[in-house]
Amino acid sequence: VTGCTTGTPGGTGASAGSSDDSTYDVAFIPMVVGAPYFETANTAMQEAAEEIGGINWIYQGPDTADAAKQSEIVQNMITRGVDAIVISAVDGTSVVPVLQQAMDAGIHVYTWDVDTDPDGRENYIGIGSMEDFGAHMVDSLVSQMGESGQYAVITGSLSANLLNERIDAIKAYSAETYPGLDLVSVEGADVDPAKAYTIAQNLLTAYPDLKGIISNSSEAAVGAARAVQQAGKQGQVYVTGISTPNVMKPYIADDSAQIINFWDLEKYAKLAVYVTKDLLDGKTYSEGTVSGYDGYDQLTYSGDVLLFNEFLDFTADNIDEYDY
Amino acid sequence: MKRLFSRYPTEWVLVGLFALLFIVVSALSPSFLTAGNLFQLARQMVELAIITCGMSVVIITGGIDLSIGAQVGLVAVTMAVLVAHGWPLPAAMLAGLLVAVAAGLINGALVGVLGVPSLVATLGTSLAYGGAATVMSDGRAVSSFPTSYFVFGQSFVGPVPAQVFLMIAIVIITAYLLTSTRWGRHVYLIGANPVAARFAGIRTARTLMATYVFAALLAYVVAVVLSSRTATARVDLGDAYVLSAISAVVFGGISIAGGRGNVVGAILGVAVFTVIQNGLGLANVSVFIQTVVIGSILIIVLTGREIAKRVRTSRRKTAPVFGAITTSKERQA
Amino acid sequence: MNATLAAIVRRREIVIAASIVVISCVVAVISPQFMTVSNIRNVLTSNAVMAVLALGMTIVLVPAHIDVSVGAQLAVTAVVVGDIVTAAQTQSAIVNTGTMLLLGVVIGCVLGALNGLFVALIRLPAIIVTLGTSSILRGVLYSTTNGAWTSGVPAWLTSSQVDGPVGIPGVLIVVAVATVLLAVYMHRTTSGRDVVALGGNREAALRFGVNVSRVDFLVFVIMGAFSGLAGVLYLVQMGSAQPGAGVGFEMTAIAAAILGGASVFGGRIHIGGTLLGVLLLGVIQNGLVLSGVPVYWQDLVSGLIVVAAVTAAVIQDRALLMARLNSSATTKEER
Amino acid sequence: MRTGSETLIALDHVSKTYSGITVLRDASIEIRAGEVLALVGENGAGKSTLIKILSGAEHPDPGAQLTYFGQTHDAVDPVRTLHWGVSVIYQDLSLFPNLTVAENLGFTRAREGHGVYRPSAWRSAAVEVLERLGLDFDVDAPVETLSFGQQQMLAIARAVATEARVIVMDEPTSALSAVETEILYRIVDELRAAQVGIVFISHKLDEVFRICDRVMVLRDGQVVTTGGIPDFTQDDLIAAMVGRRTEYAASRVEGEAGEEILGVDDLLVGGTTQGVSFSVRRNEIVAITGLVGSGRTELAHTIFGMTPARSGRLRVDGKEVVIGSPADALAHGIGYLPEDRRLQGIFAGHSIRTNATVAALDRLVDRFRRIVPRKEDALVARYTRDLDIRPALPSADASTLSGGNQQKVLLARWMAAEPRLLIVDEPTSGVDIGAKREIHRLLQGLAASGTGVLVISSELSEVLALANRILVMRGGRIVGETTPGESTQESILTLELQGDHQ
Ligand SMILES: Nc1ncnc2c1ncn2[C@@H]1O[C@H](COP(=O)(O)OP(=O)(O)OP(=O)(O)O)[C@@H](O)[C@H]1O
Ligand SMILES: Nc1ncnc2c1ncn2[C@@H]1O[C@H](COP(=O)(O)OP(=O)(O)OP(=O)(O)O)[C@@H](O)[C@H]1O
Ligand SMILES: [Mg+2]
Ligand SMILES: [Mg+2]
Repeated sequence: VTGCTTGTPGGTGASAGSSDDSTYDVAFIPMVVGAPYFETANTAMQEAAEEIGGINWIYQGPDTADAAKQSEIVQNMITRGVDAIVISAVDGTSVVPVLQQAMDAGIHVYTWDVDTDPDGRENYIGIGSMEDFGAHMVDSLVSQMGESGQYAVITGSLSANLLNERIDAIKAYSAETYPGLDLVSVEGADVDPAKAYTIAQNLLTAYPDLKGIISNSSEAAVGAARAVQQAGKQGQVYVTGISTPNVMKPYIADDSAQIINFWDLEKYAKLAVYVTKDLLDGKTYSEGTVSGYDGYDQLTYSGDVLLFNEFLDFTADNIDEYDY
Repeated sequence: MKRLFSRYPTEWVLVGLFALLFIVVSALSPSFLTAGNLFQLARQMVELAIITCGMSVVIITGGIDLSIGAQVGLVAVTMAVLVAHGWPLPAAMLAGLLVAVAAGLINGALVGVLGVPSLVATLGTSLAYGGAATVMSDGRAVSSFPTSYFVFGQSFVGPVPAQVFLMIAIVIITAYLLTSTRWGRHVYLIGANPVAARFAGIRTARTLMATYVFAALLAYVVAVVLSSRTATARVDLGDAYVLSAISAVVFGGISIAGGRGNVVGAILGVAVFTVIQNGLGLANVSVFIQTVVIGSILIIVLTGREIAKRVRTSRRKTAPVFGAITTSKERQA
Repeated sequence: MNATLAAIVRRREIVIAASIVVISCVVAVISPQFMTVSNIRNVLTSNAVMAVLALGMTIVLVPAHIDVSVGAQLAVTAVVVGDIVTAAQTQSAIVNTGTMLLLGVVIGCVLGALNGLFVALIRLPAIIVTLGTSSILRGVLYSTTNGAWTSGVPAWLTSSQVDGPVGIPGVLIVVAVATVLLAVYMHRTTSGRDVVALGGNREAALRFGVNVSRVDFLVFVIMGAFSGLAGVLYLVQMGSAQPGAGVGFEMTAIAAAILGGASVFGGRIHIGGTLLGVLLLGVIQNGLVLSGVPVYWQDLVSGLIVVAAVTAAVIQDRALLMARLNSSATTKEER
Repeated sequence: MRTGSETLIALDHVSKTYSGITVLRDASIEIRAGEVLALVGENGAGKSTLIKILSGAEHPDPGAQLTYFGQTHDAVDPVRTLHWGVSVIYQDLSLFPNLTVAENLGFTRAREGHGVYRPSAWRSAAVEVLERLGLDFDVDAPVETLSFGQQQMLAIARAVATEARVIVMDEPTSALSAVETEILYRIVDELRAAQVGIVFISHKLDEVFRICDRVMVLRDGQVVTTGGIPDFTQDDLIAAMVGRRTEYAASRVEGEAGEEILGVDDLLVGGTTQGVSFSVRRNEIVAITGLVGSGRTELAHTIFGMTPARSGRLRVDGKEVVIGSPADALAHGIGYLPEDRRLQGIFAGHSIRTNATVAALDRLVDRFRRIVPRKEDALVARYTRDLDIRPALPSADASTLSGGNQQKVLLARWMAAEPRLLIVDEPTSGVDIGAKREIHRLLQGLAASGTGVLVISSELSEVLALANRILVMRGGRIVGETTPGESTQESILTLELQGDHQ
């Protein structure tokens, strides 16, 4: 695997219309603003931009995770003539046409966290492979409930591609690795913890032998843990999966939820800024220098994809160390 | 001129507001007032404007169509799934058209023939249409369209995005239908007083069916433009437009109780919203502040208009004709 | 005797109740868990928030208004009360729960009064005002919290969902009290009659001494109080609150009220119908999961059920009108 | 004039301007205890407006002097006048359709209570009031299920029930038949005896002469004359109202009726078990009369396709037809002028033009189905002229017209549709005497030109003046048929009441 380059050769400050030539205007476009995940990420990114200097980190996204709205924001960024766009795509294909427009306009496009089709961007900075993470989620649950028994998945919006891919990974891995596991149901709760709660309650009722719930979105975990807590089923039903630390602390504390599969979000977010800066500066990566950043020792780099690879599970032991 | 003003007070307020916003936003962001961005702006309006045309007509009849967004998703997903199954594009697009017509007919039949309150009827069908699309696509984005399809949402006539012309044509056609045809007249009168409309020999059921089918056809157009622009079909493709369209409609002076207002006002409403979103976005104002601005403008502008009206007529304390309208609706059997 | 029976059968509530029964029977056949005490209790408690919102909406709909800001009002209340209660970290349960409920109601009233002012004094259409305030409230809430959740709500507050006098969940008692208060207000006070009269004929209400502006204002304050109450119940139920809480709840609340017999054109009041409307939607959601309908099919199925139920209700309304026409002429002839 | 009795209310220098148009000019009115004051004038003269100002529902232009029960006020509102004992029967009735009869009756009195609503108390009070007035309604029925005439009686009952000191009646008898009108007269007499001051607005001059003590004539917003009833003749009043003397010659279309246009066979109306059968022929005016609630309107609704028939057959031009909706009826050349013009007729917020042409749009469109403004304007202009609609401003909002002018707009709607059979339900309700003659003349003209006309009317003089044949209904059935030549008001009334079959 050879080190790869930025999209444009000699790309120092191809700053299309930025007012101050010495700094890069970089637009970070999350799937949705106002979600704790992206807010936390943005805060960390701003910090990193501050640390590095020379980057004006712009945060602008749709108020609902809507692909068309996200495209419009990309368009606005083209108009503003930023130097680069870092995007977490609502879905991998619908923003591609507009991202291509951006690249045509000389703007560098990188994806962070959620990738698009490769022809929509130059580089992708991601957490790790979906298969690995799905497997990790299943393993976490198995570590609690054991290798056999019924479990269910509660996801967010049914039309969220990222979540759907994760479900596929979960299904594939558990079917292959743990034949004793029985996925009784997949339910969708949108981004509404109250709905997730009701659904979790219903699942507990419908499947009295249910032993585990995997959460596939922050809201789902809260709802599931709350349902287990209310039903007093701690120790009988295990809740693991995606969420963020702060909202889950009370549930981890009273054993209504056990493991939150996550990653060090702040660190992961900062990576995006470091990498963006380097790419904009025209730096070329080779295997050796990928992990050139302090503390990032598990980065892997293949083609135009850079992976963070550090999964982090929050459990009763460590969750109090994180505050977001 | 004066007559023109007194006949369309809301529209003129909106034009004024639009101009004012233009100035403010240009000052806030240097990149706003560039030819490129103005075309961009027009392009960003397209889908909402077309949806708003359909919503306007439905709201003028005194109804509402919450399922328009789901229809967009359903049509787009139908076409994409059929293409993925190897259908030729024209056949898939025809099938999408039929699906749209069917969706409109179902809404129209529920509201017009059975007399189900449109709000619940279309909330229900919205779930059902969205659900059907979810079943077809397993909730996934489908990107099976051939590149030839992208002409509908990604092509340009000179520097102008092609769909802008489509939007202009649809707005003109809608305005024409509403103001100059028998159907348009009936649409207004059903909204003003459905009971009297029946007594006047208007085929209310048929007219309402046509209305909901009209809205569905525009949803179809939006589905094509949007899925072509984004090269993808998704269940939730049109969801974001429903509430915005309703806001634009009421902002533009169409009475939610039906019977009054015109589509041009609603489109001006769309323009105002788009300028705010585009301009403030360019000026790097957070979406949430944009939301606050839009909400405030909605209230402030209409409050200003209302107070001005009251000062003008200096009529005190009466609640004109509203009661009469309310009671007439009640007896809609 | 027969007449009273007939009158009962003709009530709007019957159709919705019948729909609930039919769905329940189907689900009960598929899933033995459905007809268990704990499930029924779950269905009731998890719809408490919606019940409170829909009750408030019923009143707003009577004078032909509408309030689409209730979801945002709920979120504001839940977040503010949540922040206060987590900051205060007091211990004694019963008094404090009451205080929090009261606090929620007060916050809700203030938010409702804001809507009410514009509707009653400026006479803007309610849909515009509430669309506007909804955007404003959400925008402000997100901007101030940056989307952060309020969590760590103490157990004394959240536990009142399950605990309660004589084993009845606390939230249900709140719903019951709210229902009774509302019913008494609407059916046993002249002020409540004023609201209904206003919905029947606004102009006449004005002429017969109803203070129309006051009524308009009042219904929005009442709605606000109910949203505030719902906000606290949400907090109690979830143990956390976020600025996105209650998104879309307004539509469900409106739909439930209309299912129950309310009309967007005003003048109709069916408090029991509203509760049944909420229950119907709740049972559908519960039944879909319990009977194992795959998630991708759930929206389709619930959409079809909603359409079927409301159509049945409308057809029954029409039959009722015809029956009344016929019976009135008959009695005249008999005389 | 009976007594030089005490003045209860006096309004002076009352003017009212609606967006530039003056509808009242320096008018004055004086209401005295124990006296019935008639207020007459053409449609749009300003009668209802004066009454709304009296009750405080509308505010006069500055400069008015308002004295109520000896106290002068700058401004009044409905709540206060109601409280002082001013009770108004508005022209639009102002009932609450969604409340029951008992709730409507109790509504005003409840305002004096302590905020507690006791349905049982309201109910028994309502029963008592209705009994006292000799009315029998189901007190638990929602008002929207009552016929228009019944609603009018209810509005009267409500006004009387408040024990007011001044009662204003704005055209209380417009949809009442002879029997109910008698009840009203009796009530008025009782009130007068109880020293209540009464204002009685009516277009029926015989009624004015029968029960009123004093009369005041409004023309174009000004008081033109006022004085004791004995000092006037009907012709004097008419002259004062219209500003000149007019002749009225009811010229019934005599001669042979043509072939049948509408045939009704055994149509079941309402809950009856016996069908209705009759026919209407070309060049013929057939009148249907009966008491309030006798089912005339329901019959018309059934023919017009508004309510489904339970059984029976309809023939149009000898061919059996199925009419499932008013649109079908219109397609078969049947028009219907409804009795409740506010709910079933006028499109509030829409222009006179739009209101008048809605049923005739088919003839106003070009090849591209565009409504041709020129044709539309011409049609409106013609009927504005023929019917003397005021203001003659096609773009004016129809709901701001006076009651009588709204009625004329609706009539224009149906005449413009050029039906072969026109059913008119209380066609002259609320219409002034000049316009009434005009409408009669137009209906006769329609019949003369070959249209079949079916008139539903409670006013026996109208029926006798217009019709070639008279059908009398009772309880949803036709109980008698007669001709003007062989009957009198009394004989028809007897039929209405007793309904013996021939
Ligand atoms: N809200 C309004 N806006 C504009 N004009 C109005 C309004 N209300 C009434 N008018 C006008 O005032 C005039 C007087 O109306 P009013 O109802 O007092 O007449 P009226 O004497 O009661 O007639 P009728 O016998 O037909 O009932 C009419 O020309 C009418 O068009
Ligand atoms: N919309 C309605 N809903 C329910 N009942 C009605 C309705 N309209 C009429 N009725 C009932 O049908 C009966 C016949 O009424 P209809 O209106 O046909 O009588 P009518 O002879 O025209 O009397 P009126 O002079 O009062 O109009 C009445 O007793 C009334 O209670
Ligand atoms: Mg009048
Ligand atoms: Mg009648």
